[in-house]
Amino acid sequence: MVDLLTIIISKYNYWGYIVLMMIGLYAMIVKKNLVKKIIGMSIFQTAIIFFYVSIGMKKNATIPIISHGHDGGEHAVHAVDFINPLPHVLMLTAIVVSVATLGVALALAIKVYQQYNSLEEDEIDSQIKVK
Amino acid sequence: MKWFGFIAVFLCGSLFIYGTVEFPGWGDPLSPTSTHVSPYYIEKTMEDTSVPNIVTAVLADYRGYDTMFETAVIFSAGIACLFLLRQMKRKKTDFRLYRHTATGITFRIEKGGKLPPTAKEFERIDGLWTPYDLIIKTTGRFIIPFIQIFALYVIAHGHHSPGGGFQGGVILGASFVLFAISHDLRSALNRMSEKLTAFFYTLGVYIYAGTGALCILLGANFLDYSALATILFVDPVTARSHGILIVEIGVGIAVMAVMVILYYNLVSAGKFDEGL
Amino acid sequence: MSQHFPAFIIVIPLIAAFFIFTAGWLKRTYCFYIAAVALAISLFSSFGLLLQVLQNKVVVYHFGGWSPPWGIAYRVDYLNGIVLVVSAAIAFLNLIATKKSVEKEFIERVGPFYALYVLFVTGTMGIVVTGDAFNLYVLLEIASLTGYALIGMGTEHAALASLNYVFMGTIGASFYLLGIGYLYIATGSLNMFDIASILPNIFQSNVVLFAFVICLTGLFIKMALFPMHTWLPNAYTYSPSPAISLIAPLTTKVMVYVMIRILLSVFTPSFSFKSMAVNTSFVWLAVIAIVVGSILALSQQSLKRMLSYVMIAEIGYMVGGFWLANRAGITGAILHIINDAAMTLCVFLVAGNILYRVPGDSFDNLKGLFRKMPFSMGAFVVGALSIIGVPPTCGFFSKWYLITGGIAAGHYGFVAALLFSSLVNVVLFFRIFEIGYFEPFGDLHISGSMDEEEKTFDDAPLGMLVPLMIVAAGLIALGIYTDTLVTKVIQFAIPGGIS
Amino acid sequence: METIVSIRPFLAVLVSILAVPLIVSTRRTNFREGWTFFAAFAKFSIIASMTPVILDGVEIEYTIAQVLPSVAIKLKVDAFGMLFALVSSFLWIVTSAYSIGYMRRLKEHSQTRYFCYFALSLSATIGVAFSANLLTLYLFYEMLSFATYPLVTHHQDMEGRSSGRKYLLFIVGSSIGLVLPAMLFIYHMTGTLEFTQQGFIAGIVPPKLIWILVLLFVFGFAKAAVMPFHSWLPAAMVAPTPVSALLHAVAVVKVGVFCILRVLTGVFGTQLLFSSQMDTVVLYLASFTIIAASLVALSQDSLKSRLAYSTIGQLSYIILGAALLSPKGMIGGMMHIAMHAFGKITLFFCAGAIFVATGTKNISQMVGIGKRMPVTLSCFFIGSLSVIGIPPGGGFISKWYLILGTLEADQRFMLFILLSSSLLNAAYFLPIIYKAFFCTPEESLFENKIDEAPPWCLVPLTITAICSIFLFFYPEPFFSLAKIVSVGIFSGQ
Repeated sequence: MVDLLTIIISKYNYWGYIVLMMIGLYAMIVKKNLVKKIIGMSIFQTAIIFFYVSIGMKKNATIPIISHGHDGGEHAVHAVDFINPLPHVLMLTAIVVSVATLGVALALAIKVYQQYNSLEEDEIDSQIKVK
Repeated sequence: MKWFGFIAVFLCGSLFIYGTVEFPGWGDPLSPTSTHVSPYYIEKTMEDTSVPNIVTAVLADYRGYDTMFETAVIFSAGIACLFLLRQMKRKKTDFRLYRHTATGITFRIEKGGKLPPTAKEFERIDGLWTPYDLIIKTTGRFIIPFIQIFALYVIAHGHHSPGGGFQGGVILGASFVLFAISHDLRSALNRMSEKLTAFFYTLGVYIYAGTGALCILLGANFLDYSALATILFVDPVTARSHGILIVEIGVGIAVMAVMVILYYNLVSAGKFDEGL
Repeated sequence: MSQHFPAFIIVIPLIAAFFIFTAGWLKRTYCFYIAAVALAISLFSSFGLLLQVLQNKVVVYHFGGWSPPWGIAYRVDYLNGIVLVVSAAIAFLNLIATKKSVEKEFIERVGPFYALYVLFVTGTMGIVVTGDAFNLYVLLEIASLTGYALIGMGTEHAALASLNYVFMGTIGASFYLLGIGYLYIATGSLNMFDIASILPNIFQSNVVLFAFVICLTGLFIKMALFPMHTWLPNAYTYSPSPAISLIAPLTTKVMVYVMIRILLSVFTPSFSFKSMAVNTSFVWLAVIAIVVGSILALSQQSLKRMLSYVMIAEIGYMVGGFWLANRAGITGAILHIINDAAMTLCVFLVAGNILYRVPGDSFDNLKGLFRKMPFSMGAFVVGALSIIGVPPTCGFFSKWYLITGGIAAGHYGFVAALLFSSLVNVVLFFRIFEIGYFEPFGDLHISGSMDEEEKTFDDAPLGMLVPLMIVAAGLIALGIYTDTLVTKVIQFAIPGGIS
Repeated sequence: METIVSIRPFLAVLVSILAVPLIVSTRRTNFREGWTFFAAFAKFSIIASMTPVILDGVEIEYTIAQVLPSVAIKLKVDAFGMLFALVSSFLWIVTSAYSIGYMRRLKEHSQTRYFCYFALSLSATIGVAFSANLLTLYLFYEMLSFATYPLVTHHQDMEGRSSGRKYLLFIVGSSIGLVLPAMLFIYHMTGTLEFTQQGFIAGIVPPKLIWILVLLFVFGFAKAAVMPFHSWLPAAMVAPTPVSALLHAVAVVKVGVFCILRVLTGVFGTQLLFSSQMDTVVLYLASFTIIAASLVALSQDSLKSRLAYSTIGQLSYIILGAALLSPKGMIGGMMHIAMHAFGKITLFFCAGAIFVATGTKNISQMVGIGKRMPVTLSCFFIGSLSVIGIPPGGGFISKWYLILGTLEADQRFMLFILLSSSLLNAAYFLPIIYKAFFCTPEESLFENKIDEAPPWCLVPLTITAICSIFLFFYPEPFFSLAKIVSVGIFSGQ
């Protein structure tokens, strides 16, 4: 029991991302509205971004900006004092990617709407079947 | 379907949670992530690039190649939207609407009709046109310069504080979007036309990829900014710092322009006429 | 300059994409030529790289001058060297072959189209050449995004199909990203070969297992392995023909390459193939994919849709061959990546040619095509024979390796599935031949004089036919040079431990 | 065995492929057919030029491409391949001439396509004859299947379509479904596919599997039309008669038989067949086919169908000859390839000539036709004699050796089969001729006036008929070739 508790305490960040990711996945699987699906997709991607960012966390460390950088490097820099910069870098990229995907998805959704006058999958399906 | 989806997602989630059991604890300084590659960045960045903001240094230099493709991603998203939505041929309507700027009176001119001689006092509007809201318009005008200044600061100060090309670019883009929202799309297009936007976002990526290509021409590997030292007349480390700045500016321009073009396209469904 | 080839392959098309986009606003006719020059340089560089690889085994290129694992490095070895050449060649040939059709379908969007085209190629080639797991994700997204856009401009329900592709593709790519995240947690590194050097110490870790499963799931979705294939048929059916003859040969095949790369180079065979039970169940999955793909293909009524289902079956070939976990099987899988890419290009180019002349690609529209478009259909026959697996076309030889792999592994289900699929392919393609050849029925003895034959001749323009003929000839050449390919390149691409 | 490397076999294969673009690009019909003749003569002379070498007991090899680690696409000319290649390339010349008469007279459409695919089929046939290994054999076998499809379905009507389907289903289905796995399995077990004199799988493949493999090959090469894989052949008779004549009496079906013989001797080896008792199984399969096909032929009214069923039966003679595993039987089988080819092609030519001249396909409507077309029907008689095996038909020699073979192998039952089949052959051929010539004027359906088919048809069929008789008196070089084969195979015993 105590073990379980320590696991939960030390890993709740991952649990958070999993819950978020599953919400996104649920929306993508179950929802019939295309925009809701797109929202789900966005949540899904954001969850992964959270996951990465939380990997970068380091206890008792500060943001990865060397504040005394202007001194010309007189003070030694210790890795333990700064959190891991790499996940942040990666996630900047991932954020951009998710924005780009979102943009394209929305553009497609607009095209779909122009074509079928609807964003509900059921209605679109029935239109396709009629044709 | 709902229940099936829920059960599937629940099972998947529990599996994932089970998977976290062997993860290192949150913020564990001894985890592999904190001990393998990242310490090098933290300890060497100042030496290598003299950029205090490690994230910026890693973003634009160590993993600069990723970032170039990040720009390319946003560039392709811009083109993709344009490609998908932009309607090149506009339907010509039988009438045009004009509004007298001073009085706010709207005219409807049938096909073949001509404007009164004092044409400069009129502006063309759409069927869905709504008058500007004075408060929003003024507030927008008031805020936008500050946003833009801040954006430029964020781009330029990315070396020393949180910020950089992406963040600054997005903020800069937001200022144009705000302008388009507070006024209307047509006046935004007057300020920042589609071609200008396209020019900007190609310029942005040109700057980035061009810098990289320049490095090849100067005899180093692609994106090895230290090669720029010979033409910037500084030592290689400072050259890296300058190189990072150059590409960050490129990124900023590109991101700004893509944000604007995405907005233009999405909001008017590619017609570029009315919008929000 | 030759040391910069790895950069050229990717960067030249990338920069060209920007130029093309600019040219789209200034003078539209330039777009094509810029794209052609860029892809030609890319093709040339990849050839150069392959030659370098044949000499030095591995070519490494450090971007920004930073050595891995700190910077991003491209690493070209036998495996991706050959895939690279094939992808570059396909992209180039397809560009030339579809010029007319692009002019017809996207009169006003030539600039954006070619920009997206070249960016897609950039992304795909980048995926093949990169040695950094995260960089692969970014490039994957470039390839996917441009792919969504290109498909979305198609006919009928293209936008909806493309949107569904966006959903599935994003889930797939995100799973891959998540898997890389798990690997990053376990190892702290993103470079594939650095990860591979750390992993053996922590093989028993749960995290690595999860990374493995998640990565693989993501890749399976991306490569449309049954039952994650649902996005593919619609997306490929409705997409514009010049785009699909690029996307269909490259996307799924490159994803299979990624799977092979990740499993062989990152997880290493000793982890990937450690349990026979897992291998066998993956092969069974592939068997189901082959059988279901083939059967579903039988029930289709339009050419492109049928070909999409055939492709789903072909994915099964490669995945199954790889998971046979023996030398013949993996050789077959790698060979089939190359061959299938070429075959798919051939048949989809023909579909494009047909759509250039005929209003639709449903079977009703194919009547009398042998008379009308003999050259295109001739190439189609070669492509079809290759897909069926008739010597000396290349499809036969990869099938040969796959089946010998299956026999060697004692997996007769896979062997049976391959034979079954070949037979189904005979039915599929000869049904089309029959329609093109026999219908419309009429008394040819009375009406069929020589003059009339010439009158109905209406094949695609020469600019579309010549590249198609090159591709068709390439299918046979690939078949005849199979052994050279295997002994000079592919056998070195497989790690030594696999017998 | 001495071997020399020469490009000649490859040229022999290639020459008709190279003729295809020439045929396609030529607009004038005379030139187009000129090219066909040119290719046919070139092919025959290349092949004939190799004959003396082969008769000296030398083999000619040529490797086209190395495609798999230990298997190449490779040609090798030996006596057996030579025998088959000589027959088919010579008959191509004759058939080309016949085709011109037939196609022009009937004003068939798409003649260019017809001549192209004919040339392609011949390339494939010669390729099969000269294959040095199983892979090459398979390659040309499939090439032949696909090249003959447009010929079978030449009329492009509903009937052609359904026959085409049946044709492909049997031929391609069995080759992919049965031969390919068997071949792959052998490759997996032995790592080679090269034909040898005594077979190469003895001792490597477990005896139980030999059973399955032999059956896979015998049925898989469905072109040999071993029952129950025979029904494509009658269906394929919708093709124009020259196609039926050359392909479905000589090239295609003989390719099937040739493949079976080649595999039985070159892959399994006579020793292995004998020790695993597979020879008996094949013998009974063949004898069943012989009797059943002859019985069915009796009931056919369409002349071409009757000939088709006759062919099915005669093909199994060849298989039977090989399966006797005796030197004389082998000679008989090999000789029958040549003898039956000349006899049967004459019969088909006659059937075509009758159709061209009168439009009649059915036997019941041929009463009294001998008075109208005496030359054709005389040739038909000669062809029948050869196929039945009555002197002076060439078929007598091959049947003679087959019978000697049964005695040598001590297979009395097979002797009985052969004899009774000959009786059946006589029963389904001779009445046709009898009714054609000897009927009362009232019964006759034709006027008593000579009106033969055009000379382009008539001359070729006369040539083949004369050859048929000629071969009885002078069976060289086929006899020597068959003997070399037989000696090569049985010298080890």
